[in-house]
Amino acid sequence: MFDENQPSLAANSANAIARVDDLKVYFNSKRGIVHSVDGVSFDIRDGETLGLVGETGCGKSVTGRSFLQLLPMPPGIQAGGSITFYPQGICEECGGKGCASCTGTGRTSVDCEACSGTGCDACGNNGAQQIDLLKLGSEKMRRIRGDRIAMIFQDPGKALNPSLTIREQVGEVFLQHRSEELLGAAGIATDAGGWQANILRRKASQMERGIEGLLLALPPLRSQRNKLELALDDMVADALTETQIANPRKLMGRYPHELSGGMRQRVMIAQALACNPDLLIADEPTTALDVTVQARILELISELKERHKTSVLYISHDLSLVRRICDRVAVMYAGRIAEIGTTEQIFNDPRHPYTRGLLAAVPTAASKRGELAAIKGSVPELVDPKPSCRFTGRCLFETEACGTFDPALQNVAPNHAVSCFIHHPPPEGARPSFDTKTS
Amino acid sequence: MADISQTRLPKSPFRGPTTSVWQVRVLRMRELAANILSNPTTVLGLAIIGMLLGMAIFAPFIAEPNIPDAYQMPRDWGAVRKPPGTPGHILGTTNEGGDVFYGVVWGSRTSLQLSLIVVSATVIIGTIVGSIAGFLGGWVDEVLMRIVDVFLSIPELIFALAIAAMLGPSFSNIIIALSMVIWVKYARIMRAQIIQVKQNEYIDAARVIGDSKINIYFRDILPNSFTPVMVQATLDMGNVVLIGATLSFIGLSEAGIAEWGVLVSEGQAGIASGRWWASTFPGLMIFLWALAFNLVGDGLRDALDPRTEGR
Amino acid sequence: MQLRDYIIRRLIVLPILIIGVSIVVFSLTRISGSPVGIYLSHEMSPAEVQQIEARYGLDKPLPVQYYAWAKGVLQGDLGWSGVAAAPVTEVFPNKLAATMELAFSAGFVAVSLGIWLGTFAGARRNRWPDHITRIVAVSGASLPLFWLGILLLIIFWANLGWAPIGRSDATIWASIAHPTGLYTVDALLAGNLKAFGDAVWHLALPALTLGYGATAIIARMMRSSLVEELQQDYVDAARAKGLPERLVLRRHARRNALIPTVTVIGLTFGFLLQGTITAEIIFRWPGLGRWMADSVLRGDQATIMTYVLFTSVLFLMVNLVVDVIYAHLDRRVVLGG
Amino acid sequence: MSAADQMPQAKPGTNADILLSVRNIKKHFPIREGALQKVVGQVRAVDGVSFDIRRGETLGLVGESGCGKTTLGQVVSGLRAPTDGAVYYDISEAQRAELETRQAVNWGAGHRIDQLEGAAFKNFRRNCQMVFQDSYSSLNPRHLVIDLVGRPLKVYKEASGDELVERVVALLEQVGLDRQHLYRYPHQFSGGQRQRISIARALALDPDLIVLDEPTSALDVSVQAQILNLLHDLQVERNLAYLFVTHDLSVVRHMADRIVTMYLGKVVETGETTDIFRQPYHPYTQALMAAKPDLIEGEDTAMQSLEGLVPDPARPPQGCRFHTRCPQATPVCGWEVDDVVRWLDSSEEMFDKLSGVERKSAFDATLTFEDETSAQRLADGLQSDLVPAPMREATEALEVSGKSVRVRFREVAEINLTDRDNGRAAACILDPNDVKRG
Repeated sequence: MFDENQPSLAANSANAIARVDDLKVYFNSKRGIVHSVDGVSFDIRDGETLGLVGETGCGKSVTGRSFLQLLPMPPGIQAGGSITFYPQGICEECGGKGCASCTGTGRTSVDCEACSGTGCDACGNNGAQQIDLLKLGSEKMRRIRGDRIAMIFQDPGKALNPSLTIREQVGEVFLQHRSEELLGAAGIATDAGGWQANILRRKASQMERGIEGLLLALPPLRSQRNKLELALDDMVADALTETQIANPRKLMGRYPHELSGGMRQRVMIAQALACNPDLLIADEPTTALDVTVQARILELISELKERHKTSVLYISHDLSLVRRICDRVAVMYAGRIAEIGTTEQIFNDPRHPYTRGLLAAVPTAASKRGELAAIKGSVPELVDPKPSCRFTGRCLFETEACGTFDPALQNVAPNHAVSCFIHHPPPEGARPSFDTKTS
Repeated sequence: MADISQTRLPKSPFRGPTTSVWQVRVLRMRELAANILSNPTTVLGLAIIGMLLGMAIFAPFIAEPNIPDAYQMPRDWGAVRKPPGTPGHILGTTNEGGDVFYGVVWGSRTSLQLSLIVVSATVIIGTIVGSIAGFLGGWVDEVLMRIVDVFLSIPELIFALAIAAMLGPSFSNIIIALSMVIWVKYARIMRAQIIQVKQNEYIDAARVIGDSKINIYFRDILPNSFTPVMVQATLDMGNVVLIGATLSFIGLSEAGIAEWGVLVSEGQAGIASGRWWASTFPGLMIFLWALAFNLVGDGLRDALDPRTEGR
Repeated sequence: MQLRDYIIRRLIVLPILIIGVSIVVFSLTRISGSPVGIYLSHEMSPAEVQQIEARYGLDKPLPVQYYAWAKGVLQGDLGWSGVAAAPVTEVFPNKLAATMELAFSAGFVAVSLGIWLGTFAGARRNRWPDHITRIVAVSGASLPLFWLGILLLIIFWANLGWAPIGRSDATIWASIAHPTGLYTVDALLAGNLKAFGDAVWHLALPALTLGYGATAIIARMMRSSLVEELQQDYVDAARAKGLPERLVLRRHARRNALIPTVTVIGLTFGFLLQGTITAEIIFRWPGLGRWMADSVLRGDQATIMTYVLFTSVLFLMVNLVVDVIYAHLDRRVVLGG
Repeated sequence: MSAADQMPQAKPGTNADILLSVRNIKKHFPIREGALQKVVGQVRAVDGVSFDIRRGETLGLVGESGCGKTTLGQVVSGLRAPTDGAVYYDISEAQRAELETRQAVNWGAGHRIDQLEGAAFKNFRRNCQMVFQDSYSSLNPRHLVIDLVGRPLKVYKEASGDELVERVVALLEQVGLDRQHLYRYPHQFSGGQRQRISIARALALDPDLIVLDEPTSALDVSVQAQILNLLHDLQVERNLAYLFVTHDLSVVRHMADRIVTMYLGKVVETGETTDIFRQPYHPYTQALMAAKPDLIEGEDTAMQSLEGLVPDPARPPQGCRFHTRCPQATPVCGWEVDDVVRWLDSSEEMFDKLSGVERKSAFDATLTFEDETSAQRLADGLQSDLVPAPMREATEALEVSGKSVRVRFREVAEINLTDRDNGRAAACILDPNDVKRG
C-alpha cells in the first residue's frame, strides 16, 4: 500500500491529510521552560486512524491541541515547527461515495488559493492547497475549527457548557459553518437585500445583537426566524441521529448534566462530526467513561470515520484500545516520538526499549504475578533538557552515547521508524557541543 | 488542560539532604515567605503596615503624650483652625485647636488596639463555634448555623451601630459591638472549611489507622482548614478599623479621643470654609491602614491557594 | 420541580430568620434597660406612661413583652420617634423613598459598571485593564466611604462649587407633585426636565460615593469568576467548534461567570444599605440613614429598632430573590441539604 | 502455573484460614426530596453481599462505577457502618460453624467490627488497613513522610524518637523508598511514589488484611506495574490478604486469587480467577471481559459493549438486576412494568403522553395515556421488535381499553447467588455452559 522505499515521514503529500514537522511547544513555568513537545514529526494519512500513545505528561495532548491553536499562549510558547494541513472537499463526481477519480476516498483535494491549482511556490507546485495551522490568522483558524478539523475532548462532562441545552450547543456548529444552508432551508435567498434579510443572515451565523433578537421575535420576521429555527432543529436532530441517539428531539431540550456519560460523549461526537470534517482529533475520548460503554463509543467513532471518510488522530494512554482502533501508532515519550509504525509493527515488532517496556508492563493472561516488567524510575522533568535520549536512566539498553547525543527518528523498516541508538548508532566523529564527559 | 500542568514531576526545593523535621519546617516557612514576597503589591502592603505599626509603637516619641490621658486630643485653644505647615502643628489644627498630627500618630495606637482585640476575639470564638458545628454536624450544626444565619441577616455596620448605640457611646463599646457582629463570619468560614476538609481521603486514612477524633481534628482537620481564616483575619485587621472609624465618625466614640474617625468627623465642619486638612489626613490614615491589610490579605490568599501552591 | 422545592424551602426558612432577627432586635433594647422609651413622647403625663407600660406589658416577663411588641409591629405600631417628634410609621415612608432612590441608583451604577469592568479585566488577564481594575477593586474595599464623600465635597462642592448638597433645590422640589417620593421618578412623571436634572445633579455625588465600593466588590468577583470560567474545558470546546472569541466570551464564559457574581450582588445590597448612613450624613440627604444616625446619638430606640428590623428584612428578601435567580441560572446546583 | 498454585494458603474450603467474613451486608443511602427534605427512597449501594477473605489471599472485587464496590470496601475496613448485616473478624471455629448455618448471627459486642470496642477494636484496626485510589487526597499535604508513615506507630505507642525514625526507614525501604525521603512533603513525590508512601503507612502496624481501593487506576501503566509487583512481593513476604477493589479486569486477573463481581449492589458471580476467566458463569462477567479484552490473548477478539443505561439503584430491577442490559436475557429473568416505563422514556414523545401508572405489583400495571393513539402505539410497540424478544415472551397479558393499557408480566422471584462447581457461585438462571464466550 505504501511506497516501501520512502521513509515514513516523506510519504507523498497526496497521501497525507496533515503533516507535523519538528513541532516544538514549550511552557513557561517558575522553574524554567518546560519542553512539553520537543521536535515531533509525523504525518496523518488520508483516511487512516493514527494513534498517539504515551503516558501522562508525554506531550500527546499538547500536540493534539496544537492543530487547532487551542493552547494558552502565554504561558505556552510556539517554539518552532509546522503543522501542514491539506484540506479536502467532497468529491464532486461521486458525492463522497468513492469513485475512480477520488481513488475511492470520496474526497478530493482543494485547489491552492494562490494559483487555483496550476501549481506555485505556496503549494509546492502540486496545486493542492496547504495550510500551516500554526501560522494561521485567528479568523481563518476559526473557519477551520469545527468545520475541517474537529475535536473530541476527554471528559464530556466538562467539555459541554452546563448552562446551554444540547440543541443550543450542537446548533452552534451549524450556525458557524452552515449558515447559508440554513438560510436556504428556511427559504431565504442568499442574495436577498434589505434590512430584514440582513438581520436574518446575522441570525443564521450567530451575529445578531441585543435589539435584533427582539425584532426577530416580532411578526414580520418571526415566521422566517421560526423556519430558520426549524431548519436548525432538523440539522441538529440529524447529527444526533448519526451517533445512534434513540430519541434526538427529546434529548435536544436537555442540559448536559441530565445525560449519562456515554450519552454526553455521543453528543460531543455528533457535534464534532456535524460538518463532516477532514480530520478528527480524539483526545482520550473514552477515558472518563465506564468500561462497558467505551467499546460502543470507539465503534461509533470508527463507523462514522468510515462513513464520512474522516481521518482520525486518536490520542490515548491505553494500549489495548489503540491496538484495536488504529491503523498506525506513534509512541510518544517525554515530548518526543520514540517510535512510529503500523499497529502490527508496533505491537508485534516493537523496536524502541520504551515501547517494549510499555507493552510488557500491561498485565495480561500470560504475565506472572510479581514479575510484570515495570519500567524503572519515573518520567524525567522536561525543564531545559540536555540534548540526550529522553529515556536515559530508565532504559535497559543504555549506552554511553545515549547520554550525550540525541537520537533522531529513522526508519528501520518500511513505515516503521524508531529514535534509538540500538538501531542507528550515532554518526562517527559527531560530538555534542556541550560535551565534557566523552572525548 | 490538566495534561499540560503535569508535564513534569514536582522537584524538591530543598537542596542537599535534610535531617530533621525542624530543618524542613524552617525551609518550608522560608519557601512560603519567598512565595509571599514575590508579589510586589504584598510587599507594598507589608511596608505600609510596618510604617503604621512603627508609628503606633513609637507614638510617645513621635508626638509627646498628652497629660493626663495620651488618648485624648491635646487642645491648643490659642491655635485653632491653623493650616498645615504652622510651626508646632505640622498638619494644622482643628476647629477646637486639636493638633491633627497628634491625632494621626496616636490614632494608629487606637486603631491597633481596636483591630487586635476584635480580630483575636472573633477568630477564637468563630473558630470554636464553626469547628463544633462542622465537626459534630447533625442538630448541633443545624442550631448553630441558624443562629449564625440570623446574625448574618443584619448588615454588619447597622448591627454594630445598633449594639453600640444601646451600650452607649464609647470606644470600648465599639470594640464590644464589633466583636459581637464579626465572629459569625469566622464561624461560617470555619464550618464550611471543615466540612470540605472532612471529605478528603486523608481523614478516612487517619480513621483507618485508628487515631482518635481529637487527634484527627487537631492534626488533620484544623491545620488544613485554617488558611482561609488566616486570610480573612488579615483582611479584617483592616476592615475592623474601617467600620470602627465609621462608627466613631457617626459619633459613637467619646468626643475628643485621638481616633481617626472622630477626627474626620470633627474636621467635616470646616470644609465649607476651605479647611480641608482636618478631615483629609486622618481619613488618609484609615485608607492606608485598610489598604495595607487588604493588599497583604489578597497576597496571602494567592500565595496560600492550594490550586497554585507548589507550582 | 427541584427549583420549586428550593423556593418553598427558602420561603419556610425566611419567617424563621425574620423572627430570629426580631428577637435579636428586641434583646438589643434590653441592653439599655426598660424599652418603655420607644413608646414615650415628651408631652406624656406619668399616668399616660403607666398606661403605656400596662398596654405593652412592660411589667410582665420578657417573652410576654416580646409578644406584645411583635404584635404591635405586625399591627403597624412601631412606636414613637423622639428625633422626628412623630410616630415612626408617619415619618418612615418619605425617608424610605429618599434612601431607596440613593441606594438603588448607586446599586444600578455598581452592578452595570462592576460587571462590565470585571469582564473587561478578566478577558484581558494580566494586561493593563486588568491591573487598573485590580487597583479600583482594592482601593474600593479600603476607602472609608465617609472620607471619600468628604474628599469629593472638598473638591466639587467647597472648592469648585459644581455639586450641591442635600436632596433637591427647595423651589424646584415644591414645583412638582411627589406621588412616589422618588424625586427622579416624580420629575419624569410630571414631565419636568428641569426637576429631573435637579434630581440627578443632587444624586450624582452621593450615588458615586456609595457606588464606588460596591462596584469594586462586583468587579473583583466578576473578574475572578470569568478568569476561572475561561480555563474550563467547554470554553476550549466552543473554540474548537469555530466560535469567534467574542461569542466564546459572551455566550459561554461570561454567562457562567455571572452565576457566582449574582450571589455577590445580593450581598452587596447590604453594603449599600449600611453605606447610606454615612453618605446621607455627609451629603445632608434626608433619608433613613441620617435619621438612624440622629436616633443613635439621641437614644431614639423606636427608630433604631424599626431601622434594624426593616433593613434586615429587606436584605433577606433581596437575597432570597438573588438565590432563586442563582438556582435558576445554575443548572448544576444541587439544591437543599 | 496458575495464581492459586503460588499461594498454597489460599486453597478453598479450609475454614481455619478465613480471616474475615462479610455476611449479608447492606448499605443504603437515603434520598431526600422536596422542600422538607423528606426521605423518599433509598439508594441501595450495597444490597446484601456475603463473602469470606482468607489469610494470605487476594480477593478481587470488580464492577462498573456505581456498583457499590467502593462502599463495600469502606464497610469492610470499618469506615462506614452497614445498614444491615455484619462483618465478622477473628471468630472461633464454633462460631464459624454457627455462621455457616444461620447467615447472620449476633453474638453481641466482640466480633462484629461495627460493634467492636476498646482493645478488640484496636486489634481489628491494627489488622485491617486501607490504601486509597487518590494518593493526593489520601496523604495529608501538611505532613512529612515521617509523620505520615510513623503516625500509626505513634497512635499505638509502638515507637518514638530514634526508634520511630528507624522503623519508618525500614518501612520505606520495604516499599522502595529510603531514608532521604523521610523529611519531604507528599507533593514532592510522583503519583507512584505517593502510592508507595500510602502502602508503607498501611504496613506500619503489620496488618493481616489491606483493602486496596483502586490503588493503581490513577497511575500510568509502567508505574502501575511497579506497584503491582511491590504489592505481590509484600504479600508473599508477610502473608497479607488483600481485598483488591478495581474496575480493571486485566489488573484483577493478574492479582486476584478469587474474584467477586458486583452489579448494582449485588454479587453476580464469585469463584477462582482462573476458572472465571476460563468460563464466566454470568453474562455480566462475560460482558466485562469482552469490554476490554486482554492485550495479547484477546488480540483478535472484538471489543463489545453493553447497551442501555445502568438502572437507578434506588429502584433495582426485579428478578436478575442485569436483565435490562443482558444480551442473553430469557423470559424468566424478571421483566416488569419498569421495563415498559424505561422503554417509553427512550422512545419519541410517548413518555410525555403518559399520564399515570397504576401498579398492582411490579409485574402488573395499568398505564394511562392522554390519548388513545398513544395507548395503541404502546401496545403495538410491546408486540414488535422494538422491545427485546424475551420481554415480549414474558408478557402474559396486554389489554388496550381506550386510553389505558394493562400489561402483566410473568412473576419472577429474585434471582440469587447459587453454588456451582469448584466453589463457584453465580446469580444467573442460565446453564453455565450456555453463557457465551466472546
